[in-house]
Amino acid sequence: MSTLVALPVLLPLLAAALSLVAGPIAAVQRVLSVSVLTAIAAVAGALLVAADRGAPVVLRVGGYAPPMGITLVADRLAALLLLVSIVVMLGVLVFAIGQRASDHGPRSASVAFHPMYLVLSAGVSLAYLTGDLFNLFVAFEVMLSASYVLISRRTNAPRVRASMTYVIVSLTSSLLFLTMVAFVYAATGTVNLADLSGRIDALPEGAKAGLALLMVVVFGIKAAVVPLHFWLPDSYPTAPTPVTAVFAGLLTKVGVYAIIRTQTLLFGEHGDWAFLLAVALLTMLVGALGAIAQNDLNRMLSFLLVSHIGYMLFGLALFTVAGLTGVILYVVHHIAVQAALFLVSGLVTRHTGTASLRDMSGVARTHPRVAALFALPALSLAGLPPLSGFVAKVVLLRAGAEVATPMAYVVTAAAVLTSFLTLYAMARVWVSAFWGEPSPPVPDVDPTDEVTVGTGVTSKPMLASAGGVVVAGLAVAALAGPLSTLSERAATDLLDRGPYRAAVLEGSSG
Amino acid sequence: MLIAIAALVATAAVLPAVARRWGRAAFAVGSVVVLATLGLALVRYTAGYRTESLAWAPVAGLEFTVRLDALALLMTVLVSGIGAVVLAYFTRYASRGEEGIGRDAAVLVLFAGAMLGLVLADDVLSLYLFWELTSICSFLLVGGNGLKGEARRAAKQALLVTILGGLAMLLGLILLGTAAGTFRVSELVASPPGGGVAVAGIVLVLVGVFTKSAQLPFHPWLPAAMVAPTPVSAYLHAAAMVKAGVYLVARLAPAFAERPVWWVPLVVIGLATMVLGGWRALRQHDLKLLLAFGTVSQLGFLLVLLAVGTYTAALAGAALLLAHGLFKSALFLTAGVIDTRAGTRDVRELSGLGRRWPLLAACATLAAASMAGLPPLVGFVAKEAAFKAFTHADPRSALVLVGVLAGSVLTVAYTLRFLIGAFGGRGAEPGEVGRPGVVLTTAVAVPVAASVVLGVAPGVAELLAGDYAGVFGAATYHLELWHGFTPPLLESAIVLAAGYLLYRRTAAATRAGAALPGVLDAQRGYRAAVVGLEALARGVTSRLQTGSLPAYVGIILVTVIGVPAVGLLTGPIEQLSPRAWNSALQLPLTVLALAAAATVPFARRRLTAVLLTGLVGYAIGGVFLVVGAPDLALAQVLVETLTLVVFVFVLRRFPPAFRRVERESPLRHRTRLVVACAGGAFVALLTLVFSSLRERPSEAGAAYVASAKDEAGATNVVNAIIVDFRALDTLGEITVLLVAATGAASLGLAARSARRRALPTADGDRGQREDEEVTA
Amino acid sequence: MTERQDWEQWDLPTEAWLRSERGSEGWPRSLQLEVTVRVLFPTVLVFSVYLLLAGHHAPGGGFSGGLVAGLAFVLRYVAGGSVELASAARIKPPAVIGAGLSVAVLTALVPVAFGHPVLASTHWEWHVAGFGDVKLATNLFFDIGVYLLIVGLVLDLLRSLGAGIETRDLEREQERERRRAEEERR
Amino acid sequence: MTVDVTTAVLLGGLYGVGFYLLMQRSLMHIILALVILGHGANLLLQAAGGPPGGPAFVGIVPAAAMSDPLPQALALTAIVITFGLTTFLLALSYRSWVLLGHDEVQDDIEDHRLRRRELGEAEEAGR
Repeated sequence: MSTLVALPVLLPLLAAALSLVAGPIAAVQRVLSVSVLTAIAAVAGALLVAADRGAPVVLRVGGYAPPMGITLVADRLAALLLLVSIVVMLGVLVFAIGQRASDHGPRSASVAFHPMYLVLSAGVSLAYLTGDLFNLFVAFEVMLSASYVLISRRTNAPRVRASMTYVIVSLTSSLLFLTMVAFVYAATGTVNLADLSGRIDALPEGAKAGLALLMVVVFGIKAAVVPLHFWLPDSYPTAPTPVTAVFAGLLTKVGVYAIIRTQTLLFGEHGDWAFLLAVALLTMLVGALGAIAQNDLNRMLSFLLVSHIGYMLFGLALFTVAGLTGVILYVVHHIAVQAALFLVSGLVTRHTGTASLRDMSGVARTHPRVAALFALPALSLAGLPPLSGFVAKVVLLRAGAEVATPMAYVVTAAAVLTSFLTLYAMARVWVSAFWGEPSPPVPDVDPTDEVTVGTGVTSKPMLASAGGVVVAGLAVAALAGPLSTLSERAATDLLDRGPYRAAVLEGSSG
Repeated sequence: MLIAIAALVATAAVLPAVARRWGRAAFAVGSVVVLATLGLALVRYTAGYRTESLAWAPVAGLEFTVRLDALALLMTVLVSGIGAVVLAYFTRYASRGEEGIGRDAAVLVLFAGAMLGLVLADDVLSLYLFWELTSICSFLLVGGNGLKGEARRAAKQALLVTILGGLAMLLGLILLGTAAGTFRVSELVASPPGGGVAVAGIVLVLVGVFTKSAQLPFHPWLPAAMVAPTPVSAYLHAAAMVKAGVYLVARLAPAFAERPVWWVPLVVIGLATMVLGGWRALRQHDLKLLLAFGTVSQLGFLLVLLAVGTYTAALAGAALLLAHGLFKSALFLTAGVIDTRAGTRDVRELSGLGRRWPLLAACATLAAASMAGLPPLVGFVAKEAAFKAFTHADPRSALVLVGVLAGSVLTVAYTLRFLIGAFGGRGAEPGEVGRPGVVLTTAVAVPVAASVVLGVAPGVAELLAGDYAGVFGAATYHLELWHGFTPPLLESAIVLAAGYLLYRRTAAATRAGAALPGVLDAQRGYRAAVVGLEALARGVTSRLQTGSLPAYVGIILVTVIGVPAVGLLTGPIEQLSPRAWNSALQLPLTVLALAAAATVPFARRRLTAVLLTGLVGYAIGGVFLVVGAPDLALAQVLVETLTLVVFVFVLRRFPPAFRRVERESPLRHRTRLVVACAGGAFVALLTLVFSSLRERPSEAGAAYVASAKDEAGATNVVNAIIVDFRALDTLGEITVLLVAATGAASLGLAARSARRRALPTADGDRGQREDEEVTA
Repeated sequence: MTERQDWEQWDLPTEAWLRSERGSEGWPRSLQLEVTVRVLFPTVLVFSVYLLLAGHHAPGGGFSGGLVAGLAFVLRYVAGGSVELASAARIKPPAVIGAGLSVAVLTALVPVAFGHPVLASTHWEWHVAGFGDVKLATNLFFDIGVYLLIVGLVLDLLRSLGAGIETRDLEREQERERRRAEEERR
Repeated sequence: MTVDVTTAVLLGGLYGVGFYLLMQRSLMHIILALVILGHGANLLLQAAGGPPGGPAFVGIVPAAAMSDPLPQALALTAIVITFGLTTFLLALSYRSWVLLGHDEVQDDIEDHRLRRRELGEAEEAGR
């Protein structure tokens, strides 16, 4: 059983390596990527079942007990997020394959895309599963380095500028992460999370608070928390559609996951929750206002992404079982919905030839299916019932009301307001882009950018995979019952810390 | 009853397909299904059916609990009964082969399902769910095919206003539910929470009520929504959806009617809206707008009646709820007939329709009579009860009564305006007018007939209305056509007379009204709010989102330095007693590294800067060697060398010197300097602080030393860690190298492929060529 | 004043500091350098393998070994350009990199087949008469993967950033970009 | 296990210079900043192990006198990762040079457009 924990990391790496050895042969690459991701999704499902039945599934890599060896831990939270992430990655992969096939012909292959995508999935998996702070750093680097290559492929002038912003900010955050790891090691002499969890308790208050905030801030850069978010709307929107979708869906969530994991496991009730509440408030509102100010569809979605990170911080900052349940549900919902929105936005821009809301019109008339695919996740993001965003939002609002402090009330109200602002932005998109007389497609203005904009053709795989990701979001709502009880159990684990520590430190290997 | 909701949703899902196949028959199908739900409700109610539950997400408190009591059945009669009539009407209202039949039919039936869910829900969250669903249906129906700009704006306004209210209500309900410890409406009403939270909750719920039921100052969305097809207006914006707010007030009144925070806003806003809506209705030329403002006015009236929580007022409210649904839908449907068959609905252009369509005119007159409160119609019965409810000696009732009477006078006046405007006149050229047809006339006649029946036999209405009002106390009043010569009868007579007079003086009144200040124009308020929101968004975003990477990095650094520093200061900092150095050899290396690093910013040539940085690297390598880390030193030196090589590769293409930057503002430069110095000092300090926290050497480190030889078969412990104990790190690390190499290749070789692409190619497949190129 | 100017200009470029290929048909070759490097090349490679194998007991290991080997290829490239490099290594660098990672991942997975955890290692010792003790640890294979990958990395960098950039005619490239931008504006 | 002052000063200096260069517009400065910060972080990681001792070779140095091997291994990993990413960033800067004709980090165009509209031309000109 425990070997399974390593597979989501090792299989994609092996596949990426083999893909490089084999060279760019379309069929090989596609079969390899799709089958590996499918296999991992199955593994993640099995892990989730196992973790939910009993204790977290723990693998002591190399058979070395902590704190010597690295442990991989699939508890309920990690396994759940892994499953959702991989399913969404699979959907985006099919979209990318379809897009390439319809742009360049079915046999065209790219050297970098598939290996990098696989490496990205390995990095994401490792980030979820690892039980070691330094290994988490490595996981971030694996994930980010692959993302650098993905975002800077097929560069033209705007893209190279955007990827520059992205790469530089991410590298800065990585170095700060490394610095933070060094501080942690200096203070405690270990990098194993379960081991740390006990040792940090013994530190004096000031040092604990300093470390806790340092971790929030360092991971906050990746999670795009206000005021560390500025890079995101400047870099995501220009990337090719599948890349933006998977970045928006997953990478920020990995940052959020790191915040959740470290704050709950390492600091517990000592965390600085009032500070986080304030940050959550700012993140929600600044992001939502930013979205309203935009004219570019993708930029608007990017700002909304920032805004909704605030919800996740909100739930964490409440630091109750209900709050964390809400966060977990929200993350699950948001991974699927945000990725779906960017995919559909990609379809829209293909048809209209522009991402500018002022220049597009009447898509609902010309492409009703695309319009329907947009409407569902858009309403879900705005938290309208009966979609997934609604379920997650209700749990969060209830948790906020239960905490019953003035600050919690304020942020709860802000969450409702953010929901409205999101709807406002979405309604504007719908009215200006989807309704109205269809506008003629804007001709492809950038000859160097041969991939995303204005080719006008949407192949079946693209539509189907975008639809699949949308359905994944709907499934979150349909399965809200079991999902929410599962999230509640996961949230209880997070607050308890005991099972995790016991499983890692005392559990037998193998 | 859950099955009824599900059936409607399922029907909605198949109707587009039905419409593609059989056209307008889709409406008929919908009508039958909606009617069936009414039958089901009646059967179930008489069979003593009460509640039913379906869990969705129990952790979230989400479950579908339906409860069929008198109030719910009353609403169901409205929703399903009028829904069926409207859908039947739509079969002829829509032209054959018209685009959008499937969409309209589906959304209308979906709306019926949502509305049914709303009135049946006994769970606050599912109530909210259906509440918002009706808003979305309204958005889609008002917007239609989205081709008309006016329709788009109206749809957006209706959506934004009602959803904003809905969200406020959600928050309010959650506050109330959390305070009460239950999310069941019935339990909430049975044991309402108290305290400040409950006050906030009630206010928020009322915001939802006011937006949904188009009360001041949110009401403009309702007249704007009149761009929708008339059956939609009749159903959503007269009979059903706008009643949601009224319904919620009726539902919660037993719990909160005693509290001023509940009844004061409801009565004040309700009366103000009743008067203002009536006033505005009097000034309209468009029949639909006239009716829309009339609806606004009547909704205010209903809120007042249902808010105060006395038996008579509740009885009157419930009866008027029914009466209004019946007469207003009939009048809207009439307006629809006029619009489609006569080509206009402007009272200044209409003439002589009364003689052309006597049957329709008769029906409309009866409906209008009900609206004005004439016997023997249900409207009269309800209004009598309403007057009775406030004909008391206490000043509060008197004040309310004055408002209600004023509103009723206006109602009579605009009713006359409607009736005479639509059907009066001699009719100059009647030849151009088509026939209403049997279906349309019947659809108008059905609610009118119901109005008459309920007027003649008010006991039928009281079956439900009285049952509902019973929660406020014992029955002290009954709905009757004839109570004898009572004060309410006198009041009715005065209202009718005054209304007639006002109608005759409409022109003068309108002129007087024109002098009202524009501040009262709520539509302008909506526009100002939207413009203000957008301006706020742009203002905030343009100030924060500077687009400058150095600024972003600066902000990140300041946050990373500042925030943890504050955290650190929350606890005492222990005395630090560090050694000056561990090995004297460190000193020259440190000086070298610092000197080289500090010179880098001053370098004018790129190569100089790179070489200086390289020097820093070698010096650090030296430090590693001195402090007992030979492996690290070796790797550092080798990596530094290779880094220099790569730098030189790339630098070949850059001009040798850095571009001379124009003098930047001293402030900016100083800020940068301060941030950098603070950052450096912070890192140095934190290193000392954190490292002083640990007393003993790392246990993990000792464990590696102890087991390196036996477990990993290596005496070089660092190497053992890298290839064995922590090989997973290494695996990740070489993956990064793989990625870096692949990325560098795709970037470095992109220029070459770009050139190939620019050349004309035989097969024209540019992408494929590029990829071959990159692999080669 | 003059002093300040001196400080500002202390390292302004005065001469071209890198040999350029521009305007010539190929790399300006230096026979002396080429021959020296060719002689040095195998020696350095052998040293790199020593570092790889000795890593268990002395400073070194897959990284250092791989880097040293890589630097050997750098020398070949600097001495003779891409032509010289091509004669030293004929295989595609991405394949070498991929092979390196494959070896490492397989080393991680193989123990699973024997019922051990992922990345578990064992080691054996034999006594070979006349030669001494021979030790073999399975984690050596992991190190070999690292070594391969690093060599591949350096080769790939020489290909993309070394040869890829040098033979490009940058001016023409930029001229075309500029023209394209102008066309767009019109 | 307090770190000695000399190392702390060196770290402070490296981070300070790194931070300063990081906030520049020239891409080359930013890359050098990341390299210098990388040196700083690796040194910090190594120093986090505690006071130095002999090299960590079993059988050559007594276990008690060894320097902590774990942070060395971590630093080694970090060195290589930093190197890989630096090369990638260099390639990206080359690409940026080819496409944009300069190696300065420019402001985002959309942000700029919004700012110009909102805050007026005057302020932009004053910058």
